[in-house]
Amino acid sequence: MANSPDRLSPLDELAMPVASEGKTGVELSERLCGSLIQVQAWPKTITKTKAAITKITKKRAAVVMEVGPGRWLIDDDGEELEEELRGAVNSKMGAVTGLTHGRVVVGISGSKATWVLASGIALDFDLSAFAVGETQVSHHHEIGVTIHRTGVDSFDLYVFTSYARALWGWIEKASREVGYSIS
Amino acid sequence: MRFTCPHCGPRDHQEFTYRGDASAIRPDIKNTSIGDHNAYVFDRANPDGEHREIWNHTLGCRTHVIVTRNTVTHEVTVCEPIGPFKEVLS
Amino acid sequence: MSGFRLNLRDGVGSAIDGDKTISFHFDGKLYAGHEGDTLASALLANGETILARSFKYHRPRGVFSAGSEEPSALVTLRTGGRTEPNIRATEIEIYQGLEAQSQNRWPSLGFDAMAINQLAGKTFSAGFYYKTFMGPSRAGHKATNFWFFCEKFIRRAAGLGNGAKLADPDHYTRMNSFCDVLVIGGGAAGLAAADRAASTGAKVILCDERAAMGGSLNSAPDIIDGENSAEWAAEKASELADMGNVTVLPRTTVQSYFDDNTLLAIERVADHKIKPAENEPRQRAWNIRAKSVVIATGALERPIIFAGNDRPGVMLADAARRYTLEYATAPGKAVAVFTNNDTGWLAARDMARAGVIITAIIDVRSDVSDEIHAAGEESRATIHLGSAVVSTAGMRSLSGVKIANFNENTGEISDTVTKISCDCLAVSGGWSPAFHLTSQQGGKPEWDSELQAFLPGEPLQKWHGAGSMAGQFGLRKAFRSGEEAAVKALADAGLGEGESGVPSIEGDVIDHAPAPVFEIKSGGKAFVDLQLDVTADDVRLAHREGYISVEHLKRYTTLGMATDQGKTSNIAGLAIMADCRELTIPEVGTTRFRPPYTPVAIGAIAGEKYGHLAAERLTPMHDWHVEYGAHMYGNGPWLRPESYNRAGENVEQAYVREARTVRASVGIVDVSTLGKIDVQGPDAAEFLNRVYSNGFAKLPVGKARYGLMLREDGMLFDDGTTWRLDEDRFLMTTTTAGAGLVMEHLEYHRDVVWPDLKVALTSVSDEWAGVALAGPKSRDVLKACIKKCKVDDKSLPFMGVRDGEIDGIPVKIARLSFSGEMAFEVFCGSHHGLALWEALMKAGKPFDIAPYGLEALSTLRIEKGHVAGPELNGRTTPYDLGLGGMVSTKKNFIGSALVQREAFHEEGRLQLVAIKSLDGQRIQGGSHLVKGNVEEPGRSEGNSSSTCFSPELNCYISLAMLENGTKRHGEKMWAANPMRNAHVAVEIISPHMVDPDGGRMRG
Amino acid sequence: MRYSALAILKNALGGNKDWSPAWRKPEPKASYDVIIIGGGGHGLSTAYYLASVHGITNIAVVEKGYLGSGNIGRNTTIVRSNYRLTPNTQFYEKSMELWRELSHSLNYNVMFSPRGVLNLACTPSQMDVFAERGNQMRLMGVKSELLTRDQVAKLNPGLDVSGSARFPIEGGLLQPDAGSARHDAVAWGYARAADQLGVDILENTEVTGFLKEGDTVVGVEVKRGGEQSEIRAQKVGVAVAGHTSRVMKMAGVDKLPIESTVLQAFVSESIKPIIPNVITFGGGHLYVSQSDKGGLVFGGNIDYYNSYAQRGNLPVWEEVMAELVAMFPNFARLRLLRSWGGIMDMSMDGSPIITTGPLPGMYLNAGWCYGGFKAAPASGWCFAHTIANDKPHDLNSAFTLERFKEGRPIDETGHGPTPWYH
Repeated sequence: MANSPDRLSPLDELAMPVASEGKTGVELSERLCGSLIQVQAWPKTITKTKAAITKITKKRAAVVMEVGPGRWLIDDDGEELEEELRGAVNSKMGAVTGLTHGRVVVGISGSKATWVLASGIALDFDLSAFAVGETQVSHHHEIGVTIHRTGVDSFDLYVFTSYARALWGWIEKASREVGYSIS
Repeated sequence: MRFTCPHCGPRDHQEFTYRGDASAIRPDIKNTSIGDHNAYVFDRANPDGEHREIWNHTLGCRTHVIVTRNTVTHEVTVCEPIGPFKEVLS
Repeated sequence: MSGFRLNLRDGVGSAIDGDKTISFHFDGKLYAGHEGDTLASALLANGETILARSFKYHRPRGVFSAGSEEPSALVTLRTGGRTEPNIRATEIEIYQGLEAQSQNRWPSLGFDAMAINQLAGKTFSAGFYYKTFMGPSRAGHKATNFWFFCEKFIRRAAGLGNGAKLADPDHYTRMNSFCDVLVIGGGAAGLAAADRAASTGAKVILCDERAAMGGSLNSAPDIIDGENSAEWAAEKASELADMGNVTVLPRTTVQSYFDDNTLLAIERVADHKIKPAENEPRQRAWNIRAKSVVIATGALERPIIFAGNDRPGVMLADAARRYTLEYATAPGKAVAVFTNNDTGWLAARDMARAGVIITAIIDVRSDVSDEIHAAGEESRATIHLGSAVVSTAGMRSLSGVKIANFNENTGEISDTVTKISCDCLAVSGGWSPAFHLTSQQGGKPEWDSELQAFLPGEPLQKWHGAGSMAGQFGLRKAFRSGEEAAVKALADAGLGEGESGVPSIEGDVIDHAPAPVFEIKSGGKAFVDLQLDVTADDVRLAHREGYISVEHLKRYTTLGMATDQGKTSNIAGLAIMADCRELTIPEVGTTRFRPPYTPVAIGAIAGEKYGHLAAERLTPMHDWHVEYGAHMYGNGPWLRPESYNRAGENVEQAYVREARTVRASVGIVDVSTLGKIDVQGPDAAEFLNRVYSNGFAKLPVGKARYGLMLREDGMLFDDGTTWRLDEDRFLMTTTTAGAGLVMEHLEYHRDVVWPDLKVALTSVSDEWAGVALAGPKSRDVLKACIKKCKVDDKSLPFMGVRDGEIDGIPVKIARLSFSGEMAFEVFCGSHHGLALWEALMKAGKPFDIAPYGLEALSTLRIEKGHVAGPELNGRTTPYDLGLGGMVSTKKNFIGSALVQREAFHEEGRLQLVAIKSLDGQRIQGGSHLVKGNVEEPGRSEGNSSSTCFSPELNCYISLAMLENGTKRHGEKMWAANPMRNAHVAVEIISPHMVDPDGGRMRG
Repeated sequence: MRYSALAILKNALGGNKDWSPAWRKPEPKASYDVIIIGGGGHGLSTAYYLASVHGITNIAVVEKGYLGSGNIGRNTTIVRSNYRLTPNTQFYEKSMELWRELSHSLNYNVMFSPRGVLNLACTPSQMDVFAERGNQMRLMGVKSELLTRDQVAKLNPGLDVSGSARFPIEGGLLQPDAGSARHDAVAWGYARAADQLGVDILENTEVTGFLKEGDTVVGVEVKRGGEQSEIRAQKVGVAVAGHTSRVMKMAGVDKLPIESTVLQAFVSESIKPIIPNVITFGGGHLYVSQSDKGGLVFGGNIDYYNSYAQRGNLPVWEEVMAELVAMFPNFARLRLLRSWGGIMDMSMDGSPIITTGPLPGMYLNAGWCYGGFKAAPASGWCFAHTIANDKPHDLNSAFTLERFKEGRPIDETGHGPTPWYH
């Protein structure tokens, strides 16, 4: 694994850093996860599986997102997460699926972040409905997106790799009205 | 219309995919009766009024819900989970 | 009528800025107005009277209202791709450089040759077209042809303005919004509701269709909290806008009320400018989900119908008043008022106070209150009680009216008439609450006989009416009902009651109830629908001919079907029908209002999707394909290479070359678009065994199997290979097109049908990039680059699955063949997809590897007789396609019961065959198999499904579906394609045209 | 009174005082030979053909609202027969034949306008599918042409035919003599003609139950002006489209292969002629034409869920408008005037049912999905034949109620028994 060549994001060239001209309502960014692993517990093993996950993730800076009943998506910088989770969660407990290559993360932050997102996503971004640290699974047009709120005005959007350019296009277009930069 | 997904909370109905009348129950896997399968596939009460129907939250958590909805007024009275996680989500 | 600009002063000209002059063109002529003017107010102030022509008779039309209910003053705005026909001059705010044209006239607005239509007035009555143009009295197609001939001329005469010929250069956007309380309408009631709701900290959205909040406050003479009412409203609106929890949206019309309090509002972001600023949308669609709604949309004044009522200069009384007070524009030099209620009198007084000369007040009632009489006297008008306007005079616009004594109980008119000179007649026939939004939902309006108006009736959703929309007329009631509605809305949202802020009000106490007089029957053309020229006599004719239900009335006469949707005309039409039928108005009933409230730009509803219809899905190798000359082809959401045309090659030459390379050496194709589903869990094998028609329970680890899925009705659903990666773990592949549907199909059965099975289903279509290497040299290519895996026949047998590494990239290799050649599918993490592709291209270079596209892929599988999308068309069974052997009889699965039905096994079914061209002609797509020659082809016995030139057979071939086809190999038929002028001699052959015993792929 | 240009002139001179009602408003008799439930396009045409072709005139058409209050007055008025499967092609072509004669037969101008129906294709494979369909039509004697992109562009200058469009137009399938008609006029014309042949049209008369002797249907119970009464009949035909399940339930038929959904339709403001044909979009699901009054009349997919509400929801609005402006970017500033909904009787294969039964004395006409308007003449013609002869005509012999369970679907789209996808 360690020797594998660099991974290429579909946004590699699109998301080149750009400073905004004039006002900057949002700042956009793009990254790939070191690991992005989904764990699906069975109905009766949710607690046990969650504990197994926590044991592994607490020693790293991993982000654990609940994306369905007994289902978590875990984002970590390291590349070994899948192996570790597979070791900890056997098929009697649940299923481990690697999605590291299946998603690209689009970051959006700034005072107009919720304005830009709400132009395409039918979620209530009010903090009372979507708190910092929470994850919501929804869609931007026909593109499924997992949205993780990393701060009051900042979000990570986990988008399917094949749709990453399409989503980027939407977000960039919506950002023009408020001004944007790319970091 | 807005449905309350037992996992994700209230969402627009366009996040969900319609799967039809919840009263159509597939015969057991051991059942080989053509008549029973025909009834499951083709017979619909199609009521004007309360209708229990299955929707998949495809653009969300992808779990199924049974929505009780009035087909005349579109008023939704219940959104309940169905599937392996039924108890967990209830 | 000839209006003029009044002196601006306190309370006169509240909407305009007298210091800012704006110039604009109407029909090529230069005019000046003030900032804040509408096109209508500016043209009125410039003394213009005729702005438009009507639909049917091309009669001159002036300004009738001062808002979105306008039926008459329609113009075409802007030019080129921004051309907008049928814009209401009463709504458009003028901007520097505005260009507007009058429409539906030829050659000019002043002289319209089409006005000759009105000479034939009585023949052009309702139902005219239904009764004629049926052609010569000989049955047959000639009749149709005659109408078709006439229709061309009729169509040209109809319509209003011209649409743009060019694409709209502007863009649109959307905002998804959530709130506790949506307040619709920023008048007194709406401001009160928003204020009260906001006081609790609730999330509030306040919309108003006009540029400024305030509604009737902007022209009310009242003093609110010691201030001029317009100023009070402006301050209140800005106070609200400054609150963090309130969004105030001017120029925003709530157009449609959908289920579960989902509403569509359109914000006209830049329509008051010559064009949007850079990156600014023209309009924004607000999709609002509100926990509760306060509807404070006010009421619309309606006219009284009388002969000659369409003459420019006749306008609604409140409109005349608003032009005076908001726009400092006198609607005429001498204004008469004709009314059946008190508000007409107050309009006269308010106009007089602003300096407008009121010549007469004509009221159908024989008695009014002392206060109202005093108001009339203050206006210095002559007062005519118990009187009615019976006709109007004027060349093209109004110069005077005739009035007669009128008995409000019997409707009788005296013979003696009095002439009154006036260039504007301000008419008030009472007020109709604007409950359009609640009616859209199916709410049943209720008649209020006191107000002589329909009220919204019982709510079907969480909304609360306030102000005149709810029958609460007058400012005091508006404020009070606004707050009351807010309290109820707050309760819906689970919030407290908030604080009351009803201001003090000094002003008139107004009785809005009119006398129940809707029409003055004095003979002559009396117009009910001013835009479509529907007269009171048309309504009576509809009655005579039996079109008496309100819907028939509307549809037969077109009453209320114009661009104003009858906002000011509906009640009068109902009243006349009620009179004919000797029923009351509520007994006649009313039609349902349909969304939108006012016409909405189609681009605005499309929103951000204008110019951006659907997302494209791209594989990791997309850029490579484009760089190497592939023509990309839309395949559902995906873009895929059709063929990699070399210089001078057409598509056919390219795909034939590509396919030949595969058969001769090795080709490489991007199969990343295949659906891929991770199936895991202790019951995964059992689940697959129920899903596929063939057995999967005993598939060994490290092996793949081709599987068929049926629908429950026994028809073929999808196919693909599924790889067993581990005891409890499978990687399923599906067709590209079927991926989404298969996923939903599996999830449905897992969740709803067999929830006891422990199976996790995850789409991994995006996780894995896929490449297929096919051809006799494919193994050599792999050998040259693969590590950590052997690919000889023993180590990797046919249908085997192994892990390996290429150029440091972890891969999964499955030995599968779609082409019939030795072939491998190589999967890797999709962020490595391009690197893998390039590594294989490099390793394949010594073997003359060539990339191939969809066309070659299709050619290879056709030659092999593999079915794909065109054969899996939802009408075929496994037996039809020769796949009966894959229908297990030893287990039950989805479709196993119904696939056994007799009809699926009868004679005459279409079955899969192949055909080959016998005469060298191309078998083109869409051919049908017939027995006859080109002159008499006979009936279709089947059709070609997938066609290509076969490099292997060196002729044109096709897969085909043919009645009893399996038994007809060797038969000669014709592939008829009259649409493409082809009739090709073909032979029916077996679909397995290449290597039928499979030696090449197994070897 | 016969309608003609002369009659119009004469009446105009007389102040239009002498026109008589287009149809009577009779009181119901105690019994009829045939009762047709449903005063829409199909019910009225059935009555007309029973009277005019089969000589059965002792008929009542029972309509719960005003005549033509259902889908006949709520559709996008498209008339065509461009079908792929033989039972459909021949049935709809019969309808075309009747359409061509209709204004004359009824002495009522239904404004049938054969302006051409053009289906646009966005990929070469879609062109092949259209060729396959067009060839089927040709082989059955129906006119059809395959047009290139240039030919399509020439017919409709506003179309975005650029290769850069998300769904670039490849060409199209044209049925040159298909087109549109004035929907209400069809209902009124059939009503007037049937009335003149003696048919009683009973408006505002709601069927509340069936009279049965054993299993045999022998009449209906009705509510009329608040009063309940019974009307007996030898034969009772049901032609109530979206309300089929509701009405059949009263007869004791609890389940059918039909689900009701709402289809929305849209009309823009009137403008001068801008598109000559009826056009459908290949990159999605959209159909548009321009009415004689100048409004663009258009629609798209159904709202995908069971519904008896004559109104739909926002997602379909967005989808339909987006597709319309993708096809015609010059329409973006034209304005939507009005939208409405009709209740569609979606069958399990997307094709109709015209049959005897399912109970003795009863006849069923249903399953029109959203293609019922163009079918109205042939549907009535075949249903009349079926009722008069107690067996189907060849043209509707495939449209049985049993075909679904037997495994003989007539499935144009291939979507199978998921009615909301047809």
